[in-house]
Amino acid sequence: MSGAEILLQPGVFPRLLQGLWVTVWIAGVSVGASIPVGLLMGWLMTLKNPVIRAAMRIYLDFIRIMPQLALLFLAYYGFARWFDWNLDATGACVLVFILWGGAELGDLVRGALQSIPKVQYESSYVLGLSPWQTFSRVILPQAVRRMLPASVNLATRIVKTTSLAVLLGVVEVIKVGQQIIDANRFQFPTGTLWIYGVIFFMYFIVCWPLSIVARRLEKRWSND
Amino acid sequence: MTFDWSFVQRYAPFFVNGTLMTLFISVFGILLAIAVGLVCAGVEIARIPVARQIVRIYIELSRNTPLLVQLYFLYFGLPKLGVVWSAETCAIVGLGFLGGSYMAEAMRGGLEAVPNVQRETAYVLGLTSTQTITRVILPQAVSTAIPGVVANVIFLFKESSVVSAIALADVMYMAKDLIGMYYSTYESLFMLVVAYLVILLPISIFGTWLERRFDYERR
Amino acid sequence: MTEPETTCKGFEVNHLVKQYANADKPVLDDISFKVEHGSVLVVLGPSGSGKSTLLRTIAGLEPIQGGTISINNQVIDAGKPGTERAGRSDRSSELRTRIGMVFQSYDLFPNKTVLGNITMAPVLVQKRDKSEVEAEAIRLLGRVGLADRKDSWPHELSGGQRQRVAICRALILHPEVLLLDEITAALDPEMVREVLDVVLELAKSGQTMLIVTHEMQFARAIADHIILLDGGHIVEESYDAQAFFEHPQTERAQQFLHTFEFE
Amino acid sequence: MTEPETTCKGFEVNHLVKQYANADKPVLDDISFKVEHGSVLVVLGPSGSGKSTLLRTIAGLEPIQGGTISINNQVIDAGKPGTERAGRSDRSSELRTRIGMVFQSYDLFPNKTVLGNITMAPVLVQKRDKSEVEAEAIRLLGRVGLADRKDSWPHELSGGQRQRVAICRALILHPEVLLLDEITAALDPEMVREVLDVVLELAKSGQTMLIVTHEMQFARAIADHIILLDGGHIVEESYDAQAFFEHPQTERAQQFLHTFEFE
Amino acid sequence: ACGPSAGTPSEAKSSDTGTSSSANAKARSLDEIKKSGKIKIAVFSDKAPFGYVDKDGKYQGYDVYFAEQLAKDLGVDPEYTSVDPAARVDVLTSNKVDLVLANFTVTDERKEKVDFAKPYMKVALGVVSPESAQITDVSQLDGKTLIIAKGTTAETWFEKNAPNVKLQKYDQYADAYNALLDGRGDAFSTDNTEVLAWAKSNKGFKVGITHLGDDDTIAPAVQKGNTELLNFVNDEIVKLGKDNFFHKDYQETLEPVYGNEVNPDDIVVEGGAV
Ligand SMILES: Nc1ncnc2c1ncn2[C@@H]1O[C@H](COP(=O)(O)OP(=O)(O)OP(=O)(O)O)[C@@H](O)[C@H]1O
Ligand SMILES: Nc1ncnc2c1ncn2[C@@H]1O[C@H](COP(=O)(O)OP(=O)(O)OP(=O)(O)O)[C@@H](O)[C@H]1O
Ligand SMILES: [Mg+2]
Ligand SMILES: [Mg+2]
Repeated sequence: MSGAEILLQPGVFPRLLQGLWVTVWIAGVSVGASIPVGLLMGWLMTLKNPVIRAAMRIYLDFIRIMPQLALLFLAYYGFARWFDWNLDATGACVLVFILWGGAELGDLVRGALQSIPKVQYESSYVLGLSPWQTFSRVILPQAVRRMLPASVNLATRIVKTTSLAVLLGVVEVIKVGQQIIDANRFQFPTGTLWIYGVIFFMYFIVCWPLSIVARRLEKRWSND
Repeated sequence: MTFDWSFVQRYAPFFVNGTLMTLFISVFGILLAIAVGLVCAGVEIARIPVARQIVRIYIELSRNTPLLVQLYFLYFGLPKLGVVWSAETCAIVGLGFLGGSYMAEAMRGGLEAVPNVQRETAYVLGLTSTQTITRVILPQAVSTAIPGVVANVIFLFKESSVVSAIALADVMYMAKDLIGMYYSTYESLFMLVVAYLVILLPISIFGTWLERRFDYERR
Repeated sequence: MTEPETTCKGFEVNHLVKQYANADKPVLDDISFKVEHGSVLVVLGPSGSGKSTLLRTIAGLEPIQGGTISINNQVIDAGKPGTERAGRSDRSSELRTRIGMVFQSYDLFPNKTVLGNITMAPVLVQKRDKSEVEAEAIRLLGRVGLADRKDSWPHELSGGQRQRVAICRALILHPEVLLLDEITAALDPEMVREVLDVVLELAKSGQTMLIVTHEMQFARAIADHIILLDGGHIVEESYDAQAFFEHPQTERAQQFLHTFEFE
Repeated sequence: MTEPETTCKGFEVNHLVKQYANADKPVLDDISFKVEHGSVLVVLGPSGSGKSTLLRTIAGLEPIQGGTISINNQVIDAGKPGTERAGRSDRSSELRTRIGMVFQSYDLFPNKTVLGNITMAPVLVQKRDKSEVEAEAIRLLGRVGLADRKDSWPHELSGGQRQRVAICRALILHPEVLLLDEITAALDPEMVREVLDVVLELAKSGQTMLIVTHEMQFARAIADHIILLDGGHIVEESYDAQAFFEHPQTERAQQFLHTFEFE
Repeated sequence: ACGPSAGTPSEAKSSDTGTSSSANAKARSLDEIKKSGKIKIAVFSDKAPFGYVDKDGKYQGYDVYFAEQLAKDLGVDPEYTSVDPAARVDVLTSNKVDLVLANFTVTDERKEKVDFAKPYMKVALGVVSPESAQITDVSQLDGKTLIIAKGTTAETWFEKNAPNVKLQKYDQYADAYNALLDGRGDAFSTDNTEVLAWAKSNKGFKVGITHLGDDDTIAPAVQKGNTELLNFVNDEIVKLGKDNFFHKDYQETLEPVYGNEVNPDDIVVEGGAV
């Protein structure tokens, strides 16, 4: 019997889509919340204060060196007990992705801010702009452009990494897939192949447009 | 709840084994990724007609899907087509499949960053095309590609933590196992963090050294 | 103010001292000169002699450690010793708009169109009416031959076009003095010409300017007044460009001018 | 070879035609000139007139669609129509070493020291003895005032120093003709001088050269022979630099030279 | 704000989101549960017929049947959280759920971490293997690979009592079964009820060992010290026992799978009395 028929079962696709929605929701919330966190982190990273500097360095390096899965476990099992912080699995995922996304985005913000030529600040000064006007009208818009392509790439990485949520028990697209595989394992023994195949392409369809956008932006803005 | 050092002592050997498994999978996976990356970068730079389109498609597929799903597909999906690979093979192939595209992009970036005037100068000086590639282009390409390649190596080491999902006994597997059996969450997570620091800190430091070593502008 | 007529209307620097942090001696050491209203001062000197530094201190971009800078007898910056590490001068926005500056690097804001670049400061800082400012911007663009490029983005312009826009951006604030620091150094010869023609035009219209340039032909043509900087001091000053270029008084000036001649 | 004395010893271009792919007309259209052995040709022309293209075709970097390029009457490249998309000329390594070229951008190999840059080609291509080559390299470095920098890395040098090393790298192959394409265009004035002094020195020592430059004073000082390119053609040619700069014959030349003069 | 949910309309994610923090990980009182109108229960979502999600995306199974009744008697709606076997202790200690009803075998180690209510089921371990290479005794497993799910009693038992068996551990039941189907191990061990049910519907597989280790009981679990809820659950079990509720549960959920091969009294525990 062809395993592909599993995909035609009533409810299979809608449920997978629902699962995908959870995936996208976690990624979306995480990316959304990472933006303010990242801006703040990025700003902190540009400060000269040695204590803040060192703290940010350690934070960033720790987040970079720890696998996301390890961070998820730390947040899910560790935090609740250490700090009496009651996070459900979804919450732990979102928290970790915000800490991670915030750190990576912060580094992008820092890089972008530091790459703005000094003469831009000087021109603004000479033209009489106030420091806030300089930052909001001149520096920030340029920094955003510079970091946007890399930030979109970061977003795809966050989407992909949501796949780890299943290992904490979040019922997202992979878990739904496993439930379907389990519920149909007598009728469709080869359903595994098809369900994982569909999930593979679902991720692809979410991430690919983002990759394309990132590449477009990079091309478009590389010349100025 | 207090921290149980004796538990850590008792189960540290498990984590040593887990670390070895992580190293085994990652090292071979990364070597495969580098090989795949070289081939793909070569195909793209040389603009080989059909192969180039295939490489593009491969890169898009690999970059835009999670390793966990790739592994599930290889491990649980392929047997339904009659292809049964061992968990180790799946993990290494999975890492190679994912990492290959990242490596390819880093290497292509390195090759493309060599200014055209370098090729022209080599031509005018009478160097043959082989001499131009080995003496002029590659050394410079390597220099620019290294930071990206090193970042990818660390990235792939980290990604390897998901192989525990296909029953490979890496460090992550050990941690989850001990939590599940003995509910020793603190101690297991502590050993997990230590294990990753032990693996990745030296690599990160070595990577920085390597970047410096090959940075002609800074050494 | 009811200053007697005899005092300087225009721009004046007195006993200016400027030292960078970690340096063992000042880059500018007791520099004094006046620029009459409507005249053009050309600052010459070898690389590293402090020409850019001089213009930057005048613009308020660098703190000064001694002396004063004044416009129409109003002191806008007075040196304080020990300020080597201080940031930019804390001049008011209004004061800053009275001195315009154009840099060597094409420093237009890449996130604004040509018109946006020119109109931003008058609208934000001088609170002028937007449509009036735009009308003036278009007039200025016409003067520098770029009337049709008002909606272009900086990256769509050649280097010469960008520098002309940068000049408009400075001019629209009606600065009492305009500082130009090697504005053609990064340009192709043809573009050099189109930019310098605009500057010559400005000089004729009576704009007070301080110009740093390596184009000797141009310097000779435009200068009402020349100073040659070296080792932190003014080594030669002249109000006659012809005379300066043909018969420099000091040995240092002869040597300097020789760099630009072959055989 | 027993060529009669009357034929040209030196370098010659005949009816050269060069068209880029996708262009509707040639950049260089029927260009012919000779450069006597030991003399210096300066190529002038506005931006985009094809000066760089001319030097690049001579160096073999661009395929040509018509005409011939020859050294000492030996044709080294002959045009073939329809080769717009072809790659570099397939000249032998030996032939390529007979023509040296230095580019505007500082094109030293960043992965080799100064000495490594200079000695690579003679050792690899001409199979010369390494120690002999190094000795000559050090001699050449001495000539351009860089004897003490042989072990430096390119990024440790100023732009002017890099260009002098690039000249040494070309000279060590003993090229019959040396092509210099705006080698000072990206340099500060003082560095311009130090590089051009080396080139003047070379001219005196009898090196055959083709030079593209925007430094008119320098062009006038060094040229034995001048061509002015425009619209794909040679619009004026002169064997008397003095006369060309003071009394250009064609209107185009007058107009071109005027770009470099003020008032 | 609520996270989105997938799989079932009846299942909603925990109502406190990731960033909101309660003062501590203390369990909710009965009153609080009633007031919120929802009781949070951890169940399996891929372990038919005890806890699984059916084709319509609804939670079903023996555990779920009981859970529905409990919630009804408490006057609230059940809110299910899908758990992996290994996570069952942690979801309680970190107060992610009020109650675990996920085929939770009572063991001494677990008793130290959570409080078990009276049992509603009893099991021993079983081992399922391909008919072609039947495993009928633990000694046959020496040097062979046994598939298990992490955090199950089977894992603990084999770790302790059969050091020569190579264990291949999966996070999820679905993965473990798939591994067995693909021939990645020689046998799979978990509660005998579970393997019996599975073998029945998978041709070519047979339960060679039906009874391994001690007879264990399965019971609901609550956070340690949450006596209020514990008492309520105990009272329920006693009360429901009077109506032979768990036999009815068996008929509804297990019988269609086990058929008449199994005697319900081997599995079902009524009124908490073993
Ligand atoms: N921010 C700084 N900190 C320390 N020293 C500086 C700084 N900027 C410039 N200097 C030093 O001050 C001296 C004068 O520099 P300045 O840029 O004013 O020279 P310049 O005359 O404009 O030279 P050029 O013709 O090369 O532009 C130089 O020795 C330079 O190294
Ligand atoms: N690779 C190329 N493909 C197509 N067209 C080209 C290419 N290189 C140059 N051109 C065109 O050929 C013409 C001549 O260019 P070239 O660089 O030779 O001019 P040039 O005289 O050296 O100018 P400049 O003084 O700016 O260096 C220009 O119109 C240019 O746009
Ligand atoms: Mg300067
Ligand atoms: Mg050119």
